[in-house]
Amino acid sequence: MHWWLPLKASTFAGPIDGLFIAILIITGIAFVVVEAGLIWFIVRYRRRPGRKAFYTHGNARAEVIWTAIPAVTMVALGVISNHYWVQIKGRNSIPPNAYPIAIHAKQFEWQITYPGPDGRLGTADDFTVRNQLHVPVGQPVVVHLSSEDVIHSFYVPQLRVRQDVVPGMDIKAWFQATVPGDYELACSQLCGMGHYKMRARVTVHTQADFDAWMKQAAQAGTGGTGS
Amino acid sequence: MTHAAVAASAMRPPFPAERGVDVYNKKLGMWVFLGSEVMFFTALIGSYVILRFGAPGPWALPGKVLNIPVTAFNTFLLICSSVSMVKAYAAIANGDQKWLKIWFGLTILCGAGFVAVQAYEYTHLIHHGFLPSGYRDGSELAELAAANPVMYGQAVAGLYGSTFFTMTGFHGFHVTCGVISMLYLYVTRVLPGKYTKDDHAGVEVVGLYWHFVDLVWIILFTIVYLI
Amino acid sequence: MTTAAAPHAAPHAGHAPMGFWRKYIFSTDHKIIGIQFLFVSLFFLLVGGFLAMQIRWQLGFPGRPMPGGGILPETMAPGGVILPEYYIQLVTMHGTFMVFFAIMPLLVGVFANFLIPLKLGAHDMAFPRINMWSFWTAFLAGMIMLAGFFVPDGAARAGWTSYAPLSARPDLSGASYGQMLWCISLVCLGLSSILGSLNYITTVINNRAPGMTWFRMPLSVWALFITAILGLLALPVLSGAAIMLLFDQTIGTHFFDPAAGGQALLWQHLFWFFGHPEVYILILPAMGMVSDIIANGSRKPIFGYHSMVFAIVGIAFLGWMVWGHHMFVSGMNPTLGSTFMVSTLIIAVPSAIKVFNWMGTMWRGNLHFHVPMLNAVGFVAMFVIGGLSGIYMAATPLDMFIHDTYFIVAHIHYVLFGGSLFALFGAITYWYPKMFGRVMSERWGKIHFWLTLLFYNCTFFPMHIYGMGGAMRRIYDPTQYDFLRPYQPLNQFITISAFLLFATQLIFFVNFWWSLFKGKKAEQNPWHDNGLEWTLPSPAPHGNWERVPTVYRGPYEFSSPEVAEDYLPQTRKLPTDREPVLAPVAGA
Amino acid sequence: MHTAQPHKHPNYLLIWLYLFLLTVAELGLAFELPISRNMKLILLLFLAVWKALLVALFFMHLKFERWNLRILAIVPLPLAAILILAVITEHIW
Ligand code: HEA
Ligand code: HEA
Ligand code: CUA
Ligand SMILES: [Cu+2]
Repeated sequence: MHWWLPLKASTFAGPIDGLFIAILIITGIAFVVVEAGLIWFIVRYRRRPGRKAFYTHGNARAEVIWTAIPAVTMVALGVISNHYWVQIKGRNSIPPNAYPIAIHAKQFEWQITYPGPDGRLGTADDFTVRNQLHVPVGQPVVVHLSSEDVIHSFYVPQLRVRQDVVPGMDIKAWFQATVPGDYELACSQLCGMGHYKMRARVTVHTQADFDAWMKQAAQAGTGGTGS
Repeated sequence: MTHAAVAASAMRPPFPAERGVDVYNKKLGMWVFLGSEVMFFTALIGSYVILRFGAPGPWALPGKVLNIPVTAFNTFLLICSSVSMVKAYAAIANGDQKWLKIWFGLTILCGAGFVAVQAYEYTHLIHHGFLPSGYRDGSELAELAAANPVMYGQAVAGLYGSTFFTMTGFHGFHVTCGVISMLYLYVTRVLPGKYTKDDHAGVEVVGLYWHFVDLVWIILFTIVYLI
Repeated sequence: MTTAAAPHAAPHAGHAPMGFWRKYIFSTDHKIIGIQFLFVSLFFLLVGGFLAMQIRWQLGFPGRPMPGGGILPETMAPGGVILPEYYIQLVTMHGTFMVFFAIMPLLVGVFANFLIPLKLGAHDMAFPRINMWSFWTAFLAGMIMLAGFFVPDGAARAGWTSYAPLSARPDLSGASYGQMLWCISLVCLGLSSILGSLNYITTVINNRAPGMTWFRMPLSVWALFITAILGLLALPVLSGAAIMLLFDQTIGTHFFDPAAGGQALLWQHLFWFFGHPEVYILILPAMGMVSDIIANGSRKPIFGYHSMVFAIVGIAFLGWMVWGHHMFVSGMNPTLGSTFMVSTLIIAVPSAIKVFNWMGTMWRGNLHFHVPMLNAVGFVAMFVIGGLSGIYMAATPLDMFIHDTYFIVAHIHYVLFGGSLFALFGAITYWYPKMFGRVMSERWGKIHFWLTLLFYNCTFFPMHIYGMGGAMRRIYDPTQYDFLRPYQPLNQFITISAFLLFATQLIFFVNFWWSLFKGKKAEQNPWHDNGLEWTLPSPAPHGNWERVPTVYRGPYEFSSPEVAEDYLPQTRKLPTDREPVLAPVAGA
Repeated sequence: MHTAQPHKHPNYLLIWLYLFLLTVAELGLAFELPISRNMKLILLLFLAVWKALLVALFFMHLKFERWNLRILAIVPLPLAAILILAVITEHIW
């Protein structure tokens, strides 16, 4: 069991985990201030007979301070987050050289169409496999997401990437894996009673392995390596 | 009783109140209720606007499916009922029982007329094959649409039917509720002469509702029938 | 210009003794209606709790027969083993019952009804009969929702958010009648809330006692008033959306059906446009009542009363502009996402004002830890955790990772249990004497509080870690995933804590019922509070006041140097107090 | 005694005439005209809002009410606008 975020296996992991830690620090400070303050007050000011509380209706200066500090922090956080958000999901964020893969989700499986040896989708050498996502390491990959029936969600925790797959919409999402290995693609949007087992295996290959796999899978054709 | 005393006993909440917005409870309550009605129609009209804006094809041209002259007549009826409503209110505000009865009665008649015309419109449309789900297969409209897909908005007939029937249907429902409650007031309060120069909250409050329903229709007529 | 010499002695001769039915069932008395809401929504809280226990059993011990589960029909849990389709029903109905039928009516139905007239010095709500209907439609809505479990194919199973098109298509979700009942029930509930809100708003605006100016209203009333506005304007949107969904299911419309040009995201926009104001409906009244209780327990005026009011208004106002934070990865325009992120983050500011002002209130107080105060401080401590976890999700890139994971589930429960429910435990204990004329047991109240605090944190805190690991929500069997299997011991720990948490709630249950019949008789003002309701006998009589009281000051004058004792009721006239000027009320 | 200062009733029949004429104008716009579709749309919406305002201000007496009731009446409108505008941007980006 991990006590922390999962393995960082994509270029998104850096900013996202960094943001996580930054927010952890900000909220950690707020948390400690509040909880420690509460405990201190609880101990220090608990009722003693004969004592009267300090009669005051407030203090404008104090209130301005504790309004301004969160306000400034939040705006700064917003600006930083937006910087990464634009890189991850922004309109022009998808790298032009990204390797395209089409993923069609349906209750309850992932149909993954590879561009085949020519590297282009929509050509004759495309082939489709079920529940097996293979991507090369170090290369941006763009997934074209479509859905047959209801909303699903494309989620690979180690790659820190998630995108809902909405019927009637063509949505693209991109990522760039950095660590070869086996991961799991989870459907993370409730899509019916089989939602819990709508998973696919994700294999991040080295480029050489990927090419080899591609060659072999393209020969086997549609569903060749499906399970 | 003096004028002021009558007003006090009849109109005030039965207890002294802090100065609120200076209107009596029922009227304030009606305005507040109308606020929620605005949001209800926002959900319906907003969905229509959004669906139409994002529709995958052109909407049917005005007048192709819907009968504009009949509806224009209906609009006219509703405007008339609104003016007769306000005349009824002005009459009783001057203590004029006779004209209250006349104008109030006219309002009910116009309102009922509106519902009747709408019922006629619906049966007519359904007969020709326009349903909440779109054009009925094999119906007259379906054939026309097949011949003129653009003019009849064939690609989005389903959305057309859904939004048309839901919006006008709920408006019609509101009119019907209004007619029923006005009829109730007419029999129990107007005819027996229970409203007076100083006590006619019922007329004013039901009037507010009625004008609101008219106002919604003004918007609906424009965006559903004419655009 | 008349003075407070009330022009009207309460015309209450009309309140002849009534039979049982008129008095307790079809009552128009706001206090009875509040109490009706209390019983019914506590029942639904219990239902929601039972459902949660089944969820937890399945998650801790997937595939094992649930103790006592054998009594469930084959379609739900054959041999006590929960089926996947039953599991989603459990999650859906747990969320739905807790949000719509437990917490919302507990906060608004019970306390808006009970407190607004009492705290403002009115005889009743502005429209008592509408008020009665508001209760009965809510009751009907709850029954319709509950009926879902007993129809063919079972209850709704698209999550409490009912995302279309799953919810719109029986062939895809597997639930036909259940999903329709969900829609019908929420339309009824919407109607009930609108009727209620209309009453609360009118009453607050128009029916305040002489001298009860806007800025002398207790924060609980302020919060309930603003909540009523949120309810008034948010629920019709849900009703409208639910009606469209119902039409999609029944008469073949295509609002949310992408195949015919409908938009799946439209549902989400409408739902969350309602849904986010809804979560503030679920917290603002709690914040208001906690403010009252903390001032009382600290024996100090609330710190920064005006900014507390503006913070409530600010939260409510901003609450309308953040709904998109539930949809960052839904396929929504990412630029819109940026806007929603900023507005969401800004909400931390008014929330900060509230939290720090509560602390300011306790600072140099004379803290008196009666059970309501304990729960109120527990509220502050726990709500902060939930609120701060909201910041993680508000940051869009991070939300891409933690959206729809147990991190969200942890957030939900920290704000809703740690927030709303703790406040409710406090508020119920606090106003119990005024409702029933008896006091709840102090000792058992304390035991209940400490055990709840412990088991609650053991249950929900680990969910943050589980969510950080990437564990998805609404998953029937997490052991399906290799990367989740190592977390199973954690899940079992959560489950056991949850059972203990539930068991602890039975203390509250017993305390509640026992005190109802055997509790210590309450004095008129057991907490030495300043509010108007404490000038009435316990329980408060029908019609409240013979003669409406006059108000001379705000509600938080504790430890005022002007008097010897440490509280100064709002109605007590000191020699320096002037009679309020009462403007004549306009007639029709 | 309707409001604190009872107002004079406006000439309702005149407003009725206004509404009638505006409706006729709207109908005229529904025909094929030598103006662009967008122009037509704007004109139609303008006329609709005009009519709605007439009803609200005169028939519902908003013109003669105190400012706080007027505020109460328009509170929902910005919310409605926020919802529709935000969702529509979805299709423009
Ligand atoms: C009572 C209910 C309640 C409340 C009050 C809140 C309050 C907040 N919520 Fe929460 N939320 C829910 C109930 C609630 N939420 C529910 C039920 C869901 C899930 C729905 C579903 O999908 O099923 C949800 C989901 C949810 C999401 C969507 C997550 C996702 O699905 O991906 C987000 C994202 O931004 C969010 C954010 C926030 C924020 C920023 C606040 C803020 O209002 C919190 C502000 C408070 C504080 C910040 C703490 C106090 C302040 C200080 C101590 C000052 C110092 C602080 C700083 C400097 C940071 N919430
Ligand atoms: C107010 C809201 C509320 C409350 C109190 C709770 C309470 C609990 N919740 Fe719930 N939960 C939600 C709101 C709430 N939840 C929502 C909105 C969701 C999302 C649903 C969705 O995804 O669609 C959710 C989802 C959710 C999940 C995620 C399921 C999944 O995604 O697969 C889990 C899992 O552990 C869970 C567990 C629990 C547990 C163990 C409790 C325990 O705290 C329960 C303890 C028991 C009680 C609180 C009952 C006590 C009873 C009384 C005190 C009554 C006394 C009666 C009288 C005196 C008459 N909840
Ligand atoms: Cu597909 Cu969940
Ligand atoms: Cu939210």
